[in-house]
Amino acid sequence: MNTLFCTLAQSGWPEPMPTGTLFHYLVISAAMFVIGLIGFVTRRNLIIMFLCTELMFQAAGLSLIAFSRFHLNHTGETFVIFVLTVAAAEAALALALVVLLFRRKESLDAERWAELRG
Amino acid sequence: MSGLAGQLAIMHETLGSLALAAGDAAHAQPRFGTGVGAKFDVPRLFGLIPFIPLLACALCGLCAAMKVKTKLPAAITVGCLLASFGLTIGLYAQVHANPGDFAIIHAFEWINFQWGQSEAQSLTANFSFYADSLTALWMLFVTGLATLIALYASEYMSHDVGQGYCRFFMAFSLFVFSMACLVMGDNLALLFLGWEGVGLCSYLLIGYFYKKPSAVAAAKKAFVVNRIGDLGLSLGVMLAFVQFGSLEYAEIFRKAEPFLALARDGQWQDIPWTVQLIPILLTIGAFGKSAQLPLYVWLPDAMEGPTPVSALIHAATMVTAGVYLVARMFPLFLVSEHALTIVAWGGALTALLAATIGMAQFDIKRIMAYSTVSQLGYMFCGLGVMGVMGGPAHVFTHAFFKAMLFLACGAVMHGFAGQLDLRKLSGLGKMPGWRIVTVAMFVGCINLAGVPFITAGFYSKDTILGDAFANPAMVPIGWILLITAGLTAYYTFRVFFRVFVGPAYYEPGDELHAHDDHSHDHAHANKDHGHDSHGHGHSAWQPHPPGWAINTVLILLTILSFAAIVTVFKADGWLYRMVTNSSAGAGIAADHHHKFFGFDAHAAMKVVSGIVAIAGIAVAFVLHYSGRTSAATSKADSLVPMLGPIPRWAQNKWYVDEFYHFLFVRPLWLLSVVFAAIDKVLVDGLVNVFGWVPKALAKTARPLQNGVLHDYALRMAGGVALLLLIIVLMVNRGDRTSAAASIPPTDNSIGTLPAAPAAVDPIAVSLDPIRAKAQEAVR
Amino acid sequence: MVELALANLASPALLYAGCALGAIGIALALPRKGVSPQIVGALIAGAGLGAMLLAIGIVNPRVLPNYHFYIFGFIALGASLRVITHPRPVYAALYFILTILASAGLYVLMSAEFMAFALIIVYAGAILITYLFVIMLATETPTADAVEALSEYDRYSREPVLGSITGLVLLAGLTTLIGRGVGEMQPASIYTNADRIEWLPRKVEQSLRRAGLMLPDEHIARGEPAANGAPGPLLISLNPGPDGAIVGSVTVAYGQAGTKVISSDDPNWPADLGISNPEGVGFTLLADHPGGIEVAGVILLMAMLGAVVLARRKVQLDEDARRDLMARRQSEQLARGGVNEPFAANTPLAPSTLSGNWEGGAA
Amino acid sequence: MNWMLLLLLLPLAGAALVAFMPEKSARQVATLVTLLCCVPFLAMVGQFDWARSGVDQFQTTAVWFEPLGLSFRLAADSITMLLVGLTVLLGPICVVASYTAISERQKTYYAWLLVLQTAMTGVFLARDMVLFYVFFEFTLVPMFVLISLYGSTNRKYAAVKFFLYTFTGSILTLAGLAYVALEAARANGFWSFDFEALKTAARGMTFDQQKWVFIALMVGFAVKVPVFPFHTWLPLAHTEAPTAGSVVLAGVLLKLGTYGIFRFALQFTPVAAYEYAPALAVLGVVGIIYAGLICWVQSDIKKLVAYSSVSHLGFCVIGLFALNGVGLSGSVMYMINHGLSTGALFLLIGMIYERYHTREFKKLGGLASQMPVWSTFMVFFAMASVGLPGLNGFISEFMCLLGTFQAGGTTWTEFGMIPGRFGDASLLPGATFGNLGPWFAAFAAVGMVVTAIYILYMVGKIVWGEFKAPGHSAHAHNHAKGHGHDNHHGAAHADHAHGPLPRDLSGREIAVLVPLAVACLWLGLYPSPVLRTLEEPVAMVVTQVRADVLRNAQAALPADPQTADAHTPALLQQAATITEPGRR
Repeated sequence: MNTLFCTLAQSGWPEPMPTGTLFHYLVISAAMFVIGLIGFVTRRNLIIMFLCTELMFQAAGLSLIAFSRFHLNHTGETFVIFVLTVAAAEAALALALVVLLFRRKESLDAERWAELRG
Repeated sequence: MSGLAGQLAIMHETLGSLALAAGDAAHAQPRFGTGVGAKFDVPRLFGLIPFIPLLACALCGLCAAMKVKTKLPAAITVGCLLASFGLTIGLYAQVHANPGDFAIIHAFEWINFQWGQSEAQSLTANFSFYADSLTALWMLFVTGLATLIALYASEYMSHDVGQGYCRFFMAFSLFVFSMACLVMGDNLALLFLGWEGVGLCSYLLIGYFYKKPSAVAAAKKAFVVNRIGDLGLSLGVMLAFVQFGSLEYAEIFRKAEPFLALARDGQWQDIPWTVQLIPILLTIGAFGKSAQLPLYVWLPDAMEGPTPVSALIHAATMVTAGVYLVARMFPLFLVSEHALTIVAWGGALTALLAATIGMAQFDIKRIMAYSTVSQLGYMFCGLGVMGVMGGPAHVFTHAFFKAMLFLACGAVMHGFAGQLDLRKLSGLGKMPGWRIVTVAMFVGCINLAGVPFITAGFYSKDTILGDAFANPAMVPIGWILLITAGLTAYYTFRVFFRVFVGPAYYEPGDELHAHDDHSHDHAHANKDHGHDSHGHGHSAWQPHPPGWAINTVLILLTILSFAAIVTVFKADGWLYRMVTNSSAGAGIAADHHHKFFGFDAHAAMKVVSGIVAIAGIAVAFVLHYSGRTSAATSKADSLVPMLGPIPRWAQNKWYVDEFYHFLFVRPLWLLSVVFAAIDKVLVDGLVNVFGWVPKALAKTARPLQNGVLHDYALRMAGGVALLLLIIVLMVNRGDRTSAAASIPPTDNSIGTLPAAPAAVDPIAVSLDPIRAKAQEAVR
Repeated sequence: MVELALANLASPALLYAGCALGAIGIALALPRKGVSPQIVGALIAGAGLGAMLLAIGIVNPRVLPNYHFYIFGFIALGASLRVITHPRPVYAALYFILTILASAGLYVLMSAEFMAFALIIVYAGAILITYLFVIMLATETPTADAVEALSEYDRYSREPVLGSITGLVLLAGLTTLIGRGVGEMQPASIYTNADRIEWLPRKVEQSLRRAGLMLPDEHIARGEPAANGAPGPLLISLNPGPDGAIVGSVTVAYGQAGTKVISSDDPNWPADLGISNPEGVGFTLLADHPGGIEVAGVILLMAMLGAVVLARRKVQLDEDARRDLMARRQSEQLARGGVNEPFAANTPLAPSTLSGNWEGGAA
Repeated sequence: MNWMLLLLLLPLAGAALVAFMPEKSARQVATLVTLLCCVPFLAMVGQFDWARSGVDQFQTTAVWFEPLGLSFRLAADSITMLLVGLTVLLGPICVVASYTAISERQKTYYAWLLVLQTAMTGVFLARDMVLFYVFFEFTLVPMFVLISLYGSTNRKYAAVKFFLYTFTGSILTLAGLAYVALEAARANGFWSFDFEALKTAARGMTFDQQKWVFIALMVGFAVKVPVFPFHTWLPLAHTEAPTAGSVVLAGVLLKLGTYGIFRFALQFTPVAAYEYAPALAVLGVVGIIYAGLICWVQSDIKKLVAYSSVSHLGFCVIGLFALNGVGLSGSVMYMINHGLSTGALFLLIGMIYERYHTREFKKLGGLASQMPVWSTFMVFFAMASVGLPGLNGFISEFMCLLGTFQAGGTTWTEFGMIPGRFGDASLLPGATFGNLGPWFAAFAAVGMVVTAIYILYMVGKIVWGEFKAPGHSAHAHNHAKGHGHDNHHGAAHADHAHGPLPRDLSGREIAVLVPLAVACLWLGLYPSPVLRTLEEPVAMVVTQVRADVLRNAQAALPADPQTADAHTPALLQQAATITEPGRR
């Protein structure tokens, strides 16, 4: 604890706004990804499941930005644009499908769509 | 017939032309050698002898295909067989001109295979024919009798014109071809071809009336039992090949020469075991084909076939193939210490057993069948006691009179709608049209019974008996044969006295074989059979006596069976020379001068066996002729109770069939059932278990594929997590193994994975142990 | 050294403890049968996050982010936790917007201003609104007495514990691997793309003018014209310097033929001359990944077409779904004690919000 | 003109043609194509240098995939020629035999049949291991389709079992071959799958390596043959397959196994083959008797014949492992002969099935009276199957047995025969190099009797006896008892003929059977020309095996002969006794 406080003091907090390490952002990203994953795995509402995938996209985007920042170029950011593109496309299609599925079953329960069982 | 006459002429011409040593000629000259002389050439024309019948077979097949509804097949067969017989006489003349020598007629290559330089690396068995006097002897009566019987059959089988007629003559011709191959083949493989070929024809002809289950069963039995014998024969052939490096007689005999020398001196221990085994294996084959104990059971059943077939195949020719084999391979039998003893004892026991069964039968054809078995036993004895001549001589004489007996029986059967029961026929001699049959039957019976001095059968049988008593080791066999001779005389004349003399009486059989089996045939229109005589009940039924063909053949055979006396009358006569000038003459015992109660065995037998025969006939006369008033009963019936169950046992063939069925057929069948069950449950079950393993695995894994997205995702995530965990562990291990200090804790790089432990190509890694092992093994 | 040892020892333990706490928290917070203490769960998860961040701090105390990072991080993760734990899809979507906003904050922290705003516009503005529409479109027909009733599938989540454990393992693995290096972030001013300032002569010109280095009648000079008569290149020679600042020179032409060279050594040289974030992104996007843009365009087009096709599809209610629906309505009727009129097997269903579609007849 | 290539491509092109032709003309096209296949084959026969029958001729090589040394390599020696001849002969027969049997989905059927012919021909012609294996496995696909689409009631199960069983076995074969290829690549420094290269490499392996390669090879081939415990797929597949499928299966597909043994097991791993010959021969002998006895209790005719295949191929296997000239050539002859006679039996049974829709012994009988021509053929081919001399079966069976008998083995003593490794040279002068012996031959020869039992059982049941067929057994029986009106009996039965088929065989069916019958007769009465062509290849194999075994044994021979005691492998003791080929 002592160490922590020492380091906090040394860091010149709150100035001059150090960005922190890549690790920090990646941990946030990983945590967000895992939350999204857990959500996808556990929630049964199709729409929330898609939201969870968006969360995972978001986590990926965060880490891309972090890497972009780390490497001091814009490629990562560019890829976030593509992630956004894919997310948008996915949202459009997936939501259309969700609507279709809902019309079929009058339910959004993913467990009811188990026809593909082996 | 001119052929036969020619044969006789030649025979007379050459009587006594051979120089023989003084003394009792039959066993005067002790000789141990292969009996094979030099090779001489004959025209290849004689190679056609077997193939003319084959041509007949093909033509009959053509007739069958063309649906010929005349007697054309019979004509073809008779003609071809006659031609074959003519050629045989020509061959005989050639052989006769070169006594003791042999000729080889090469027809074409059959098996000719050479895969190396040494002798063991070549296998030669061609369609080549070996001609010496033994061949000529056999071929003379095979083709001669076949011609006659084909003629007989042309009438006998006339119900079947347009039906099985072609089939019959096809098989008949094929039989002659096979028999010719058997007899004439110059190698054991060709002999085997003939051997199995006659078996096939026998099968086809026994099963000729294929709608009768008994005929089918009999045919099958004949084939299978013969196959058991053939198994022994084929093993013998193979052993002979491996022993002597060849399948050809000439070569085998040449190679056996040294062993013969050893055998002459009694040095059995110097003769390899394997050589001594060959004749024993061959004996199995011979016993199968010639219906000897323990493989005789098929022959009586074989009487299901048409009578001409019984006469030709199952009495005169095919069944003597075993005798031929022993005679042909006699040099090999001589080098085996026990083979001839086995032959002799097998023959003697069969002779006795068959005679006892024959005494108790009522079916005359069956009696004849058992007498055939019995007489074949005699023939084997004749060879087994090292008398050489007796066996073939008896074959020769027996061929004529037994064929005649069968043909006479066949005439009866033909005329009385299949009736063969001697209790339902009586006094045929008194009926119109049956005289020739009766005479033929009588002649056959006196031959079979061995009535002294006037019958050929007497002389040949007497030779065997004399040889048996002359051989000190075989005296018990002599006694057995003597008893059998008496029994033979009894049951032979039992038939004669019951059926052909006495009060005239008949009951027609249930149905003619042919009519039974071809009820929809077109033979009803045939004039020979009187269309009106069928289908209107038995009251109007009349027996129809034989026609010209049957009568002619019977007359000819009667003449021939008397004529055969000439060949055996003298102990050193024509037959003796025919036999001894071949490989069968390989060994004649020097010391066979055992006395029969102080008399010369041969001379004594002439008297003793004659007495025995007469006695047997007398008993038959008393029991079955004198005072018999009805067909069904005789004085013998009163004797039956006194003997207890023995007559019943004998009538049931001593239950040998049942015994075999119980001992072999049933267990084998059960074994098959067990095997089938094992195959289904164990062998296939094991395979299915292997099939089930993945199935079961799949079944356990299948719930994983439940179609629920979450579970898939969860498993995917879990998999990723697991992989990650593995990577983490690997990385940690790598950290630990590599110097931890070398990586500063504040390295600016994002943790690169440590290098793989040893960068080598994975195939090399995975295979390295094998390679190392291999190298080790090389070292 | 003591600190280092402690860091080495404590950080993995703390890290993993944080992961575990987070997982426990999520597991608690997820909706399920029985009690689902969402606040407790959220607190535990927050504690876990704190533990993790603490652990990171211990590993390398020299480089700590400022408090904005912690605020945005906590908001982002907290909101995402709510996204997955909130039973109502609408709220989940709204929380997701919050996540987006917090993420955008983090983007800004990392000097990705363009992406931060793009994110807010595209995600919060477009995608999430679509989500909201769909959520409203695809809600079960409300029944008379239970307008606000949650669907069964919203109320109960599936295997929260198993999912959390998987997440725990994954997160632990990820953080372990991530933590193998610290990756300190350099100041954002030294973006390597700064050399592309040459491609922006107008920006240089404006900057120089603003700084008073270029007079209104001056303009950047050009080199010799090419042989075919094309104008020669602009004479700008600027490069990122060692400390991130732009160094180099610009040749300026004035009058008829007069030129002068403005060097970065000039004390008036504008300090803010450089490539801004949107400019950098734009360059990268257009110069380095033009194919990607095409692909993205195609993807979007396809998605649009697909969405149109799918939306126009007419579907019928499944047999089993119809049966379920009927049974449900029947039981509801019974529960209401209303008129006991069971549906005949083949009675068409009462038109619902989507009835037009499932009676359409097209398969 | 590359006739081999034409022989491969012609059926394939025919299959494509059939696929695009109207349903009606499928069979005509297939017939034409299969008949046309005779042309390239006859051309090959004409061009083949029979004086050098052991040498691969018409060598054709096209690079396929250079880095791995794969090549499209074809060639033919006399054994290949014989087996290809069998395939070409059976091709049109199968097609023509299916005219009436297959009425639905004809295009698929004939197309696959043609593809199958290509695959089978390819197996025999291939001289590149991978090519061989591709063809070898590819035979399964058409056969699978034929069984599973056109079979009887239980066809799916049979097809799957056939496919999986043989495929599983072949995978081990592939492993063995791949290992050999790897060894060859190690030795040569480059990849090559050429048979000759592989053979050289494989023969250079140690006994330990050879052992495992041999076992791996044998598993696949033994399943294919099938050797005794691996046979259960065969009766099932045969019973369920359509007639032509059974014919091809019995005629050619089973021969792939024996051919594989001959080409690979014996030539690649001679020492192991020699060492394990007794084990394999025991399996062969057990199979002969065991399967033969099982035949006897079958209730289905086709199953009986199927089991008889197992029994018959036991002879083939022991002949192969006799490892001497007579045995090997007998085996090769057996491959041909079994294809002819058993194929014909399947055809005959198929003809019955088409007429009476049953194959049960219980429901059939006495067909001789109704179908004399059929019965004639039946008896003929049954006899060929029994191994009657004068017909083809005998030659091969006898040679297999004789070869086995000759093949060393078995010590003979005064006290009896003790199965041992080598015979006493003085006692059996005609014994050749080999590891079997009289005992094996003696037990195998028992199969002759067993064969007779079950074949005659079959013939007796269905050919002879009172006519009996589904639906009119009682009728026939009554009439047989009567007297007067029986003339119409035969005519009445004509009405019972099913469909377009006449009561007895049609001209087409006779035309199908006659070539087989002629071939049976020819090979039975005049096999000499065929045997001659086998002399050289067989001698080559034997020489190789012998040389390898001796080399191996001598290499392992201890320096001090005194140390050679009971623990010394039998091989060593033999090495001391062998001095020259053949006559020892």
